[in-house]
Amino acid sequence: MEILYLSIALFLLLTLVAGLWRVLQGPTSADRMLAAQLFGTTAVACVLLLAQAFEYPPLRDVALIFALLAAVAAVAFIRRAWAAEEQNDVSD
Amino acid sequence: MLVTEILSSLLLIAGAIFFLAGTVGLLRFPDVYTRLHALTKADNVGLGLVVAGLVLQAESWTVAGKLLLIWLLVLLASASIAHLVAKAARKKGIELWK
Amino acid sequence: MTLLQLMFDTLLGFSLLWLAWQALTSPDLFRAIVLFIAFGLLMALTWIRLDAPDVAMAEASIGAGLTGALLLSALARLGSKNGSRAILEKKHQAGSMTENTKNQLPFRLLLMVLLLAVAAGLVYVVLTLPENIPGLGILVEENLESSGVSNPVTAVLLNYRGYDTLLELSVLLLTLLGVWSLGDMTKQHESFPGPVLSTLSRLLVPLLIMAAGYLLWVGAHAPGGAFQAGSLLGAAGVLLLLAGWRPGTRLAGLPLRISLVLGVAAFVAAGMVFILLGRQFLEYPPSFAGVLILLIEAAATLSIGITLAALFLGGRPKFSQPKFSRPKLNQPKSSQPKFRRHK
Amino acid sequence: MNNIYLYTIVGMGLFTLGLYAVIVHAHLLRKILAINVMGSGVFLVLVALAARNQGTAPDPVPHAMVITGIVVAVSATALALALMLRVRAKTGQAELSEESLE
Repeated sequence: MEILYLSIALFLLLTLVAGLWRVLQGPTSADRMLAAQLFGTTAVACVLLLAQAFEYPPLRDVALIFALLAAVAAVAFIRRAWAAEEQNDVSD
Repeated sequence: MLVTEILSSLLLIAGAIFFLAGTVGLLRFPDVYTRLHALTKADNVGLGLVVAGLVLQAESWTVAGKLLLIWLLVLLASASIAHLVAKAARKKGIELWK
Repeated sequence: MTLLQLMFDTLLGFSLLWLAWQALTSPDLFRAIVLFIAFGLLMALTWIRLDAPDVAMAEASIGAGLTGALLLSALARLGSKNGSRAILEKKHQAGSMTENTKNQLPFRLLLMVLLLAVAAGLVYVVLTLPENIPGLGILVEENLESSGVSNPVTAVLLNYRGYDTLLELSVLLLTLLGVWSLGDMTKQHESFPGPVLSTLSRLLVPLLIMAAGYLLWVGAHAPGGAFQAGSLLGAAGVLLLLAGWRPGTRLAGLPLRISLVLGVAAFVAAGMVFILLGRQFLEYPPSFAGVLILLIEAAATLSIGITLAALFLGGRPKFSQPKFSRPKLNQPKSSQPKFRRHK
Repeated sequence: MNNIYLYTIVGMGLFTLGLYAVIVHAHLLRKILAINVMGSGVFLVLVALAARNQGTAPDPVPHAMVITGIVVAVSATALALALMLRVRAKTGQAELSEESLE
């Protein structure tokens, strides 16, 4: 089973790295931020699998923190960075 | 191999496939709204299946509860963010792909 | 098994380097920040692989959460002054940089050579470090029983190297004083948060506070502790601020200041009491140490959380703003004068 | 273990990359990011070396240092960002130009 957990964790890391292409490509800032949101979820799954593979329960707390903070950066994006862009568009 | 092990392996693999589908959607779909659609599948179903697979292996009810809590938190975050991004994108006038 | 681990580590290591490179060279600042957030996520995975779950928790809440929010908010303020010119400037600058590169080729070459020398020196020093020296780990393990806690990292932070932690809390306080001395917080034009965001913050903030309490408690015997708990509290504060909440007159005065210095004050007080009882500064008697550490940690958690949230505000909170005088989230929509509705 | 040295080298690479970017880029926000990358590199080397003794638990002292380091780094970043916004408010730009160096 450990081999399955680790292979899936590795696979998830690969999908995360592939998703970076969307961050580089854009085109809008929302696309980039959404990719970062997906990375957060992928990281949660990855950490949970590692916790199971190494039989190390405290790692689940790390995943819990990831899950709790999944929204903070994205909310900052929507409320601040993107809102500022909007104002710029209006002023132009 | 126990039945639960086979079942949880299948769930984990299915979860990984959903993550793959989410990433492919993120890379291949044409605009921000369709990408949101792909993304929430990975968030909700992909992580849900992975969590379900791990819950079957959990050593106690507290562990299972914590895993479910993590999934619910990610659900809450991703659903809200998807809604907020889509709303903001509409307001900014990003057009729908036809 | 080991092959899989090696593949995981190699992929992670190369992704870290590649992400850092992309984040530091990307012409678009927003893209650089998103890449930096992803970098923080991967750093947290790296700490897990290096068997440092305490560090992974701190990185997960700060590197992947708070730093991103701070950078995005600063970018918004940077861009909002002169319209989108700031963003165009960046693109222009990136374009002109290639010209600069041509002009400054000798300089760049010299820089590359010097940096390669630095890197080679670092590699040489690290690879020639003696293997299998015991380090301080054994000392920590031997004295763990008298420290009052069973998580060695907490024992180091709050007991053996209490001086360091005390001074680090002071640094945190000093940076906040620095930010406050730069001026009052700027007025942000915020739209009405809307039902989804306020529901999200109403659900998440209590959970964040509970999780902070949980981490503070388990920190005595498992990964966790004051710094991780404090950064969760800080995230809760940031979320509240983003949802439109502002500290009112009553909160932003003395209560805010007291909670900011509480951590340092509790630490110093605990140290002083034991000086009077004929011990060294910050030397705790083993029988009290557990309780004492929990108390100091609780005070420190509160201070760290509130300091981080106040840092996010980016300036000294203004007191005389009648607009923000009622710090309540659960007012009915109709009686909410503090948000400007965007059409 | 091999991965210890892998991560040590990645850490030193991050430090060097960050140093390069601090020197080369004129924009202050980029300099702040670069300093953060440098810091992460240092943390990585510290924690990787803490785990290099095989068969024993990693040394907790560097872990404790890195935890406080991360918190101090984020507060220093906040101060740097506030300074950057102040520079921007005073001079109208957030970059170090040739003139401002003289």
